[in-house]
This record gives sequence, C-alpha cells and structure tokens, in this order.
Amino acid sequence: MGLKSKASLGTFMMGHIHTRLKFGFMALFAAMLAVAIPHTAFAQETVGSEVPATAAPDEVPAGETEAPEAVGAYTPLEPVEGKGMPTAATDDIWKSMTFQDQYTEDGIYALNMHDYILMPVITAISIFVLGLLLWVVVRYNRRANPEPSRTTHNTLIEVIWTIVPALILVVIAVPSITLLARQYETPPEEAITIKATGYQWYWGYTYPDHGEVEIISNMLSDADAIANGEPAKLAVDNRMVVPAGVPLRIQTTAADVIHAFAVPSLWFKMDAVPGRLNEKLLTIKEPGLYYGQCSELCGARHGYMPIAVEALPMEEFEAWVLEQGGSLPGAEPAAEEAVEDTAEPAPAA
Amino acid sequence: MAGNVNHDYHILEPDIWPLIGSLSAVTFTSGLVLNMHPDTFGTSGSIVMWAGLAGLIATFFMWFKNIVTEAEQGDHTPVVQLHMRYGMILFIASEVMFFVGWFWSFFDFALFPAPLSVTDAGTAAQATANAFLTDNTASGGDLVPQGMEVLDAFSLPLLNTLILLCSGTTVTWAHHALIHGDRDGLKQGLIATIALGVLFSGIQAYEYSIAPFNFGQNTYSSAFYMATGFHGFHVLIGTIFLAVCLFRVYKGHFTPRQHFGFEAAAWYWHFVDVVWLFLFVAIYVWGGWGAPVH
Amino acid sequence: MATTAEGFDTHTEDHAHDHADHKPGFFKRWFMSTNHKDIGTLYLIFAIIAGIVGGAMSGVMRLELAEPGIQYLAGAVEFFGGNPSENANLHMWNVFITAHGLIMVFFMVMPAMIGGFGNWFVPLMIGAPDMAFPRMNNVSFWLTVAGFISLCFSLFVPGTGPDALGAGVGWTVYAPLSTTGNPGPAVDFAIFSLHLAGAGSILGATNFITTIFNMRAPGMTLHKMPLFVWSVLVTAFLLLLALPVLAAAITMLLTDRNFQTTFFDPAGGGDPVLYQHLFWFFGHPEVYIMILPGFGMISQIVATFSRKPVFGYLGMAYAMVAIGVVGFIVWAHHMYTVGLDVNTKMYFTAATMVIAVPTGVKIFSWIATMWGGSMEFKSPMVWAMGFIFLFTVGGVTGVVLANGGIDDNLHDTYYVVAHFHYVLSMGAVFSLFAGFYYWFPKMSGRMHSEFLSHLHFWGFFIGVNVIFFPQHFLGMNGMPRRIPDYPEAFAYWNEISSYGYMIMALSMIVFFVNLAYAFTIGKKAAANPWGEGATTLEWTLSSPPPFHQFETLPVIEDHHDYHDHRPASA
Amino acid sequence: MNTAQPSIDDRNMRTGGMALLGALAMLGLGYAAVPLYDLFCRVTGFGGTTQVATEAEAVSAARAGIAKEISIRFDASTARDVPWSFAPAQATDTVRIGQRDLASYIARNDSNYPVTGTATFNVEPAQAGKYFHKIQCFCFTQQTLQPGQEVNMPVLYYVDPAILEDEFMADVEQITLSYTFHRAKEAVDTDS
Repeated sequence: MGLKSKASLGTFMMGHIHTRLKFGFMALFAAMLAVAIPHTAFAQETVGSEVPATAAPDEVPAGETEAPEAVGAYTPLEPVEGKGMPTAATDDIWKSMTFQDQYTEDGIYALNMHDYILMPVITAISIFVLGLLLWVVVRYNRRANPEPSRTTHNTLIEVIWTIVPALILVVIAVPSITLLARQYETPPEEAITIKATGYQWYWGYTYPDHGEVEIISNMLSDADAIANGEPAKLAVDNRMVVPAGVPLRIQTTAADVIHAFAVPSLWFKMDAVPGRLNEKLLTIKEPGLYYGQCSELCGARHGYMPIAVEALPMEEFEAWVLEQGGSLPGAEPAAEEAVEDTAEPAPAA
Repeated sequence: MAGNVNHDYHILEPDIWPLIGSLSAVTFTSGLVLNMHPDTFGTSGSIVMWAGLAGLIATFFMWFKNIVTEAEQGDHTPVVQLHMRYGMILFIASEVMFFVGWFWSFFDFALFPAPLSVTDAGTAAQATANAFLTDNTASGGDLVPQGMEVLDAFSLPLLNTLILLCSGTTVTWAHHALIHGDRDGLKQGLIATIALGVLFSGIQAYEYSIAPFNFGQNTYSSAFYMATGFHGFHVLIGTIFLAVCLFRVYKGHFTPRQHFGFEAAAWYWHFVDVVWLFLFVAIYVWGGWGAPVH
Repeated sequence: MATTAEGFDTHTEDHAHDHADHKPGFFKRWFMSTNHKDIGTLYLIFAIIAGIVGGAMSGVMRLELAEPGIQYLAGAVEFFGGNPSENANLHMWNVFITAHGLIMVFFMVMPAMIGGFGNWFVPLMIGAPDMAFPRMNNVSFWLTVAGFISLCFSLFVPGTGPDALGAGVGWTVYAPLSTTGNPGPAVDFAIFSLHLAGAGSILGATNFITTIFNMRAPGMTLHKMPLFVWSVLVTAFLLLLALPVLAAAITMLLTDRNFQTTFFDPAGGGDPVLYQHLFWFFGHPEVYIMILPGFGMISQIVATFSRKPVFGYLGMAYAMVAIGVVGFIVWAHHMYTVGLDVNTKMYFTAATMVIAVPTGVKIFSWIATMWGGSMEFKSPMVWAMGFIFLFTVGGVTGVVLANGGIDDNLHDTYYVVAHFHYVLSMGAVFSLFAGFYYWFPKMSGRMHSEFLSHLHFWGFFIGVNVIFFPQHFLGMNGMPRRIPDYPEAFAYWNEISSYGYMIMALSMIVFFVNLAYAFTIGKKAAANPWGEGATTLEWTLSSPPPFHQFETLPVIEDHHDYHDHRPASA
Repeated sequence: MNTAQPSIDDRNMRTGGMALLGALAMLGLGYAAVPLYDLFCRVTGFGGTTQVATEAEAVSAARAGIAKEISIRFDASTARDVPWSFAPAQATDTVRIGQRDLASYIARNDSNYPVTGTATFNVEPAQAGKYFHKIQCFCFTQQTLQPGQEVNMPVLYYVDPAILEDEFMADVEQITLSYTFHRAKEAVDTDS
C-alpha cells in the first residue's frame, strides 16, 4: 500500500542522495513555512494522504465492517500490516529505515519536523564535513602540497563558523519549541481517561470514567500471536481499547519499578514512575491497532511487556466497555465488578 | 636525589602503600556488602570488613608518616608546598560537591515535599471526616510530617554552631602563634581547637541519642542524618588531622615559614565549619521550622 | 626543526644514564610505581584488558541479538556459575548491558584517556619531570583496579534472587530497579565499584590540575600549552566537580537498599526522579569526560600530520572550556520522558543545542588545520580523520535527540544507542586508537606496522559503521534499547548489525597482531618518527623517554618552537 | 620557645580579645536569632514550609467570590504489595474555584491479614500543584486495615483563586489528585 508515495516521504538519506541534498537546503526554508501553515493541511498531503482520516472499509478486515450495525458486539481488530507496528526490511526496506507512520497530529508534526528540517540539516552537515575532508585529502596531501601554509587564524571564518551553526540551531529551535508546546496541551475536561499502570512485567489499564473497568495486558506467546495474525512479541491477550478521534487523557504510573508507556506510531512515550502520576493528551486520528513496548529498563522480562492500543470508533468502544462490565459516563455505574478475576493477575509464565 | 637533577620537584621512590591501600579499600567495601547480606553470606562479613579497615588505617598512617618524614627531610621545596596547597584546595572543592549532593536531596524534599503525616487515623473514619470540617490544623505537603518532633535548632545545635565558630577562631589563633614563633600559643590554640572539636562530636552524638526520629523514618530524617552524619564524619577526620598536627608540634615540627600540614588542617577545619553553618541554617532552622520540638 | 629534537636528545643523554634510567626491579617498578610513565602504561594495559572483557560482553550481546528469540543467554548464566532458567537467562541480559556499560565507561575509556595518555603525556608535554603527586597517582590507578575487582565480584553473587546472578540495573543504576528491584548483593558490589573507581578518578583529577597549573616548564604559559593538556585540564575539572555528586547519589542508593532510608522510595516520601537528577548531573559531564581528551589528541595529531600549527588555537581551547561549562547545565535532556514540565523541557532543549556551537567550532578548526597543510596519511592521521567524520555523524544525531519533542519518540530506543556509540564507540575509541598509534613509538620505542594499522583502521571503520548505522533505523522504527529479544520486524537490521561486530572483532585481532609485531620485529623508533609536524615536547626526548625526563627543565620561548632548552636555573 | 618581642604578646592579647568579643557577639546574635526570626516570619508569613493551607486562608479565598468552576479528578493507585481495593468514591467532581469541598476515597483490605499502608499524593498537570490546597487529608503514615476492613478516607481541599491569573493554567480544564498507597516499611511497622 502506498509504496511509491512512501518512498518519497520517509526515505533515508541513502535513497536519492542528489535529490535529497538539493531538497535539503530548500526544505530548510520550506520547514519554516510548514510551521506557520496550519499543520492539518500540511499533514493531509503527506502522511495522512495515504489513509483517509476516517476508517476506510479496506482498512478494516471484512468481519469488522458490520460492526456499526451490531452495537454491543465487539470484535477484536485485526492488525494491518505496516500500520502501528514496525516494518520488516524484507517487506519494505525504506519503510524499515525510518519512523513508523504517525496517527496523531503531534506525531505528524514531529515527523515532518524530523523529515523536512532535522534530517536534511544533519545530512547536509555530515556530507559537508565529509566533502571537506575528502577535499583536503585530495588537495592538501604531501604530494599535492609539499609546502604547508602557516595560517593559523582567520577571524572572519571563525566568526562565520560560530554564527552559522548558531543560526541553524535557531531555525531548528522554532519548530522544536512549538512541538513541545503542542505536546503539553492539557486534556479537555471531557477527555476519556485511561490509566496505564506498569507492573513487572505487564500493563494494567483502568478506565475510571467507565465504572472502574480494569484490563490486565500480558504478552501473548509467539505461537498464539502468530495464530492470531499478530506480530510476535507485540501482541497481547487484552488490549488497551480506546475510542479514536476523541481526546484521551492518558495517565501513567507504576506499581513497582519505573516503566515507560511508549507507542511509536502515536509519537507517545511517557515514563510510568511509582508513586507519581504522569498525564498527557492523546488523540488518535483513526481506528487501528498500534503497538508499542515498555521503554524503560524494568527487570528481567523488560523486553516482554508490549503495549497494544486498539483504537475503535466511539460506538464500538462503548460496546466494548459494556462487554467488560463497565458503564458509560452519565449512566448508572454497573453494580457488579465483572473483571474481579483479574484483580490478582500473574504474568504469563 | 641524584646530583644532576636541576629542578625543585619531588621525585618519589616507589611505595607499596597505594597498592595495599587500594586492596584494603576493596576488601573493606566487600566486607560491608557481606555484612549487609547476612542471609546470603552468613557472618563472614565482619572479619573481611575489619581486615580491610585495618589495612586502610595502616595505609593512612604510613602514608602520612612518609609525607611527614619527607617534609622533615626537606623534600618539600616551595614548589612542592604549592602543589600541596593546590591539592588541598581541589580536594576541598570536591568535598563541597559531595555535600551539594546531600543538600540537593534535602532541598528536593523540602521544596517538593511528599505528603506524609503521622496523625493517627484511628478507625472511625467518618467521625474523622466530620472532624476535618471543623478542625483547623494543617496537614500534608510538609517536609516534616505533621506530628513529627524535630530537634530544637536553638538548643544544642545552636550551641554546636557556637562551638564550631569558636574553634574556627582558636585554630586561627594557633596559626598566628605559629607564624610568630609562639610555640606555646600554637599548642594552646591547637589543644583548644581539638577540645572544641571533641566537644562538638560529643554533643552531636548525644543529640543523635536523644533525637526523636531515626535514620530511615522519612525523607526529612534520612536527609538530616545523611547530611549531619557525613558532616560529623568530617569533623572527626578534621579533629584527627588537628591532633596529628598537635603531635607534630610536640615533636618540634613546623616552622613559621613551612607548616603546610598545619595549614591544610586549618583549611579543612574551616571547610567543616562553613558546611555546618549551611546545615544549621538549612536543615535545623529552616527545615525544622514550625514543627514541634523535642 | 627536525634537528632540534635530536639536539635535545643528546642533551638529555649527558646525564640520563646514571640516574635517569635507573629502573627499579619488576615488583617495585610495576606494583609500587611512582613514575608517571609506568603508571600510564599500567593504565593502558588495564584499559586494554577491561576493553577485551567489555568487548567480549558486547560480542555475546550482538550474537544474542542476531536473530529473534533467546539463544545464548543460558550459556552465559552457566559461565558465571548460575542455573539457567527463563528468569535467570533474561536477567543475565540485563547484567551484560550493565557490565558492558560500566566497564567501557569507567574501566576502559576513562583509564585509557585520562589515566593512560594523560599520565604519559601531560608531564611530557608541559616539560615536567613527573606528576605533582606521584604516590597519589599510583593509588588512583590501584583504586581503579579495586573498583574493577568489585564489579567482577558483582557478576558472581545474587542480583534479583538466588538464581539470578549479577546486577541487572543498567549503567545508570536507576532506582527503584536498583533498590527494591535488585535486592541481592550484586548491586552493592557494583555501587562500591563506582565509589572506588570514582575516588581514584577524583584523586587523579586533583593530580592533573595541580600538575598542569604548577609544573609547566618555564615560559609555557597556559596559552602556550598543547591542546591535549588543555583537554585534560578541562576534563579533570569536570571529574572533580561531577564525581562527588555521583558518590553522594549512590551512597543514598546504598542506604535505601540497606538502611531503610527512603531517598528514592515513594513509600517513604522519596522520589525516584531525584536519583535521575543526581545521576545525570554527574552523567552528562561524564560523557564529556570521555570525549574531551579525545578532542585534545585529535588536535595534536591533525597538526602533526598536516605539518601545520592548529588553526584557531584559542578558539579550540576555549571551545573545550565552553563545552565543559555548558555540560553541567544540560543534564535533564536524559530525562525528557519522566514527566518534566514544559518550561523545563524547553530550557533543556535550548541549552543542549547550544553545545553544538563549540563542538562545530572544533570540527571546522580541525578541517581548517588540514586546509593548506601538507598531509601525510600515517596511521594516527587516518584514525583522526575517521574520528572527525564519525564524531560529526554522532554529533548531528545528538542535535536531533536534543529536541525534547522529537525525543518523545526516540528516547530509550536504538537511535539513542546508535547516537552514543557514534560519539563514544567511534568518537572516543577512534581517538584512543589515533592516540595509541601516535604515541606508541614514543611509549615503547618500537615502530608498529603502518600496513597493519591501516588494515586495523579500515576493518574497524567498516565494522563499527555496519554495527551502529543500522541501529538508527531500528531506533526510528521503534525498537527499544536494553531488550534481549525483539519482534520479527527488527530482525534484518539486527542481523546486519551483528555481522558488523564480526568485522570489528576481526580488525581487533589485527590490532593485537600489530602489537605483537611491534614488540618482536618492529623497528626501533627514533625520538621523533613523525617529522617536523610533531612540535610538542615529548618528541624532543628519546623513544622511549628516560625513566626520569627533564632533570633540567626545558625553557619555552615561542609557541611553536619548543627547542630552546637552556637550563632554567642558568 | 616564645622568643618574640613584647609587641607580639600585645598583639596576641589584642587578637585574643577580639576573638573573645567576636565569640560574645555571636553568642548574643545566636540567642537573638530566635525572636528575630520569629518576628521575620510573622511579618512575611514565611514559615519554611510550603503549600499548607489554613482554614482562615480557605475562608478568605472563598470570600473572594469566584464563580468559575473547575473539574477535579480523583485517582487512586496501590503499590504492588498492598492487597487493597482503593478507589475514590467519585471519579470526578466540579468545584467552584476557591470553594472548599470534601472528597472521599474508600479503601478495603482484600487480604486475610492486617496490612499497614502509607499514602503519597501528587497533582497533575504539574503546574497545578501549587494551586491545589488540601486543608485536611488522610495521608496517614500508618493506616492499618484489618482483613476485610473498609474505611472511608476524606480529603478537604480547595483550588486557589490565584490559578486564574496563571497563564500556564489558562487551558487546564481538569486537575487530577492522585493518591498511591504503599506498604509501610517494616522498620516502622509496629502493627504487623
């Protein structure tokens, strides 16, 4: 899907060096514009372009298309190859060399900043230095230049190579600070709250607005994951199900040691620190299954506590909540605790 | 040194004590670890620890003995003395950064306190809730949890402040006496300083023994004992340092022109003094302010 | 100028043989040393041994990561005397990342750069007969060894439990994983290892600062000092001021573990993030400690083989000072995801990017030094040029990571691993090899093989790039660091990365062959094998220098002209 | 040993005298410090502690008569070794800024042995922390729950009206108050 458009987007510098290089300098100025242009417009023609903002039927496996009619019947989403998960080099070598496609506005902004500002700048600097080195090797070796000059100072050039990098950094700083400010937008009051708690070595997700639904999420064994059609080491038994397209208030904490809740395709990473609650706004643009992994060393099975975020349309999310024995905000809370048995969970051995 | 050396630097002979000292250090720390884990290692730790400590003490003793001998031999030319001044200043600078670590954690706890309170909850929670609505006492967000007693800054700690400040003047007295060739004044000043140092340590030990909180009780108490404990340890070192100087005075060491051993001890003592002032103001007075005193 | 070196050589020989070359017996010489050159040699040998241990660990790690699944960790557990089980095997991975990090930082790079080359060449370059505190110099070395011993102990004692040996906490030793998460004695041994090595480094730093301030030869002002000496001076200050804070932090870890304090335990009102602040207040200067002496060596080498004085000497010196100073106020960029507030993150983003300016000044000054030069591509020079390019690549990815918002994705991924290996495994290590080949003839009196050195360079250059460049891809694609097993999608680049390790390991065999060659059939080295470009004082002495050099101090009259050696007292 | 001229004796006397004077002055100053510091604190309200609200402050805040409301979320966590159900009685609440309000948490010991817990809290977003005042809360160091015992733990709090003047708080619509119960440390755990 969208192979061609992707190659022109996220290709790494090894791709088309000549075009990339020329493009790099222009991109520097284009990037400044990109900051000014409303990000959504920009995003639409880049990453967002390949997938419509609303879930297209071909995005969702056949069984899932009937879901809107059958409210109350939650069917787990099938993963889509290359969406919300890393790409194998054997499938798409260019895509395996860069960031995963982004499904949040901030993620798209950050990805654009990386692809159109940082990447061209750092590539240009590296190639510039390499070029200078090659030039001095060719021009100023002992055979070509037997008599060395004795020049040790040139105030002008020293000032230039102090000022120019500083200016480049200022250019980088503008979108960088903007990005930080965007990432710190606080969730609106009506945002749906999900609390992710890190345990050694699994995640617990609670939904305080939905009658204390609690989900314990353990990694599936490789065999189970493959049987499910999911990537091994990323698939989990119980996913963190969230509604797509609405603001979410993600809160993280941990019960034992520090973990980190990270989903690369949502440009989201937040440490889960025991005794402390971290909070961040997350709005997932479209339904889908987005995988991540714990990203702070937390002990022996640190590599085996993946995160699977399943974003669904609101009505399906609500159906899922009811299925879990939860209640919808505004309704009377469900009396019984449906997930009692998961209160004392054990990690999959 | 051989006759054709044309510089004033001190080229040393090979010495075994660095090796012994380092091996003793790792023996000592390993003994400490063994001691901390009796479940794993049984009681074997103590002997290892004491052996290491004995090696360390022997190293310090022999090392300084060698330095003193070399000084008396005249190896410490003016430039070598200058080295020692630099070395001591830099050592004290690193010690300052060591205390920065303690103050950092103390101020972290003081400025961003975790709310722990020792108010006894009882079990009649609802009754307590009603009481909350009428109760005026504050709780939560304190460095010193409510209900915890602290040491009265203006009792023994103030006395200790005065003792240390006073000892700062006596060591200066001794220094001036030394410069002016007044050996009796030097001895008196040093004896007074050492006595004040011992007095300080004694009072500090007494204060620890009557303190209404212990090391691991909460962050205030941990930061308190860590900072004041390491300070106390430095006072002890400084006192020993001064005592060695006194011993050397009786041996007839030090001249009005060359007495860096004494000066280093005095610098160290002033450093210990200044750290105490910060401890006193920050931890005793400011940190304990408003809390009930013991 | 080439003649002046020999001129000085004959001068020293006048009196070198009676006293200056009188060496003590074996035990006295190597276990009781008070000679800066012998201690420097000891440091280098120690660093090579530690490098082999740490490098072998990374070999096991690359082997394990070559394909998904767990293949070799059970063998590693058995090697250290444990009983393989899933828990023990996975824990062993964390032990490996911890030990690899600690060994390479504290027992390979630091001892080689500061202890090894610093000890050898700071006194020689400033025209001093020895270090200011020769006996303390020796205890600095042996404390480093003591620290290494303590770290080795930690590998054989319980970490998380009786079956899982070793400290599996990462080189950062974050609480609470290092307190409640690893209750066994292994972490205590590791903590004391840092205490001991840190004490050694603080004493060493004191020694270097005193030596550089007080023992410069007559006429050598601070602004005439070789840049390597400048770099060691700045490094020593960083060590002196940063290490005590680490000592305090790990002491608090120790009491949290064993004496019921709660500095970093939220249950008692403590704060795990406080530990990270304290650690990185040390940790960030630490990464400059590892690279600054490398900067100094590269400056010497580039000037020597371009046959040209360093371009913009003052700018180079003060760029290092600036990097050192700014290095103290950027620490929280290692903590972008812990939940810092927005203003803090913006400040640290801006401050971190500032460091790129002095670093850029250095890169461009090196190139300007070569510009117009008459370059000769002897082995030290090719390593230096490799350094300049690879450090640039590692530096620019640092600019990417400096952006707090971008780091939200890249933090704790392989991109970070690639970044810091580009600046350390390539920056620091390339400068170490450059310095090694540069000064090996001086230290040993023997010439290494230029052919083998070049072969070593190209093997190492290709190897490390194949190892670490694909790790950028893995990181961007989302692979977290510090995991022994990974989703299938990451297999391809991991496999390539592991092939790179093989290339690198082969090149290291060439290195040792080269050493063997030099010591057996290598030619005797002249006092100055590099020609007129080598103008610093060490080249005025014989190779190897007399046991005690500069018994008559050289007098420096002109910045680029060190050949005047009238006795100072004359 | 004292081979010096009389002048040195004199000077020593003078130095000694000055040192004595200095010491006396410090002694006096030391004792004067108590009332002086007390006075200073009474004038400035500086007490060495932070964010401790009193009833009087709360009343004056309430009297400021602010009509704006803000949403408060209550969050509860337990460390892994605390076998309790611990949850707020209500997930969210809306309060008038400056107005006192009472919220409560419910904790129940699900195990069959007594457990002593200790609570810590924090406030998100971080910049809201300094405006969130608790007049009373249950952050007991040692809260022992018998098997099956359930307690209701109230928190009395208000949001400082100064929040309205902080630009960094302008778009904050909800403040989360989070409590975590940890197992009380054994060393001070006298109950079990």
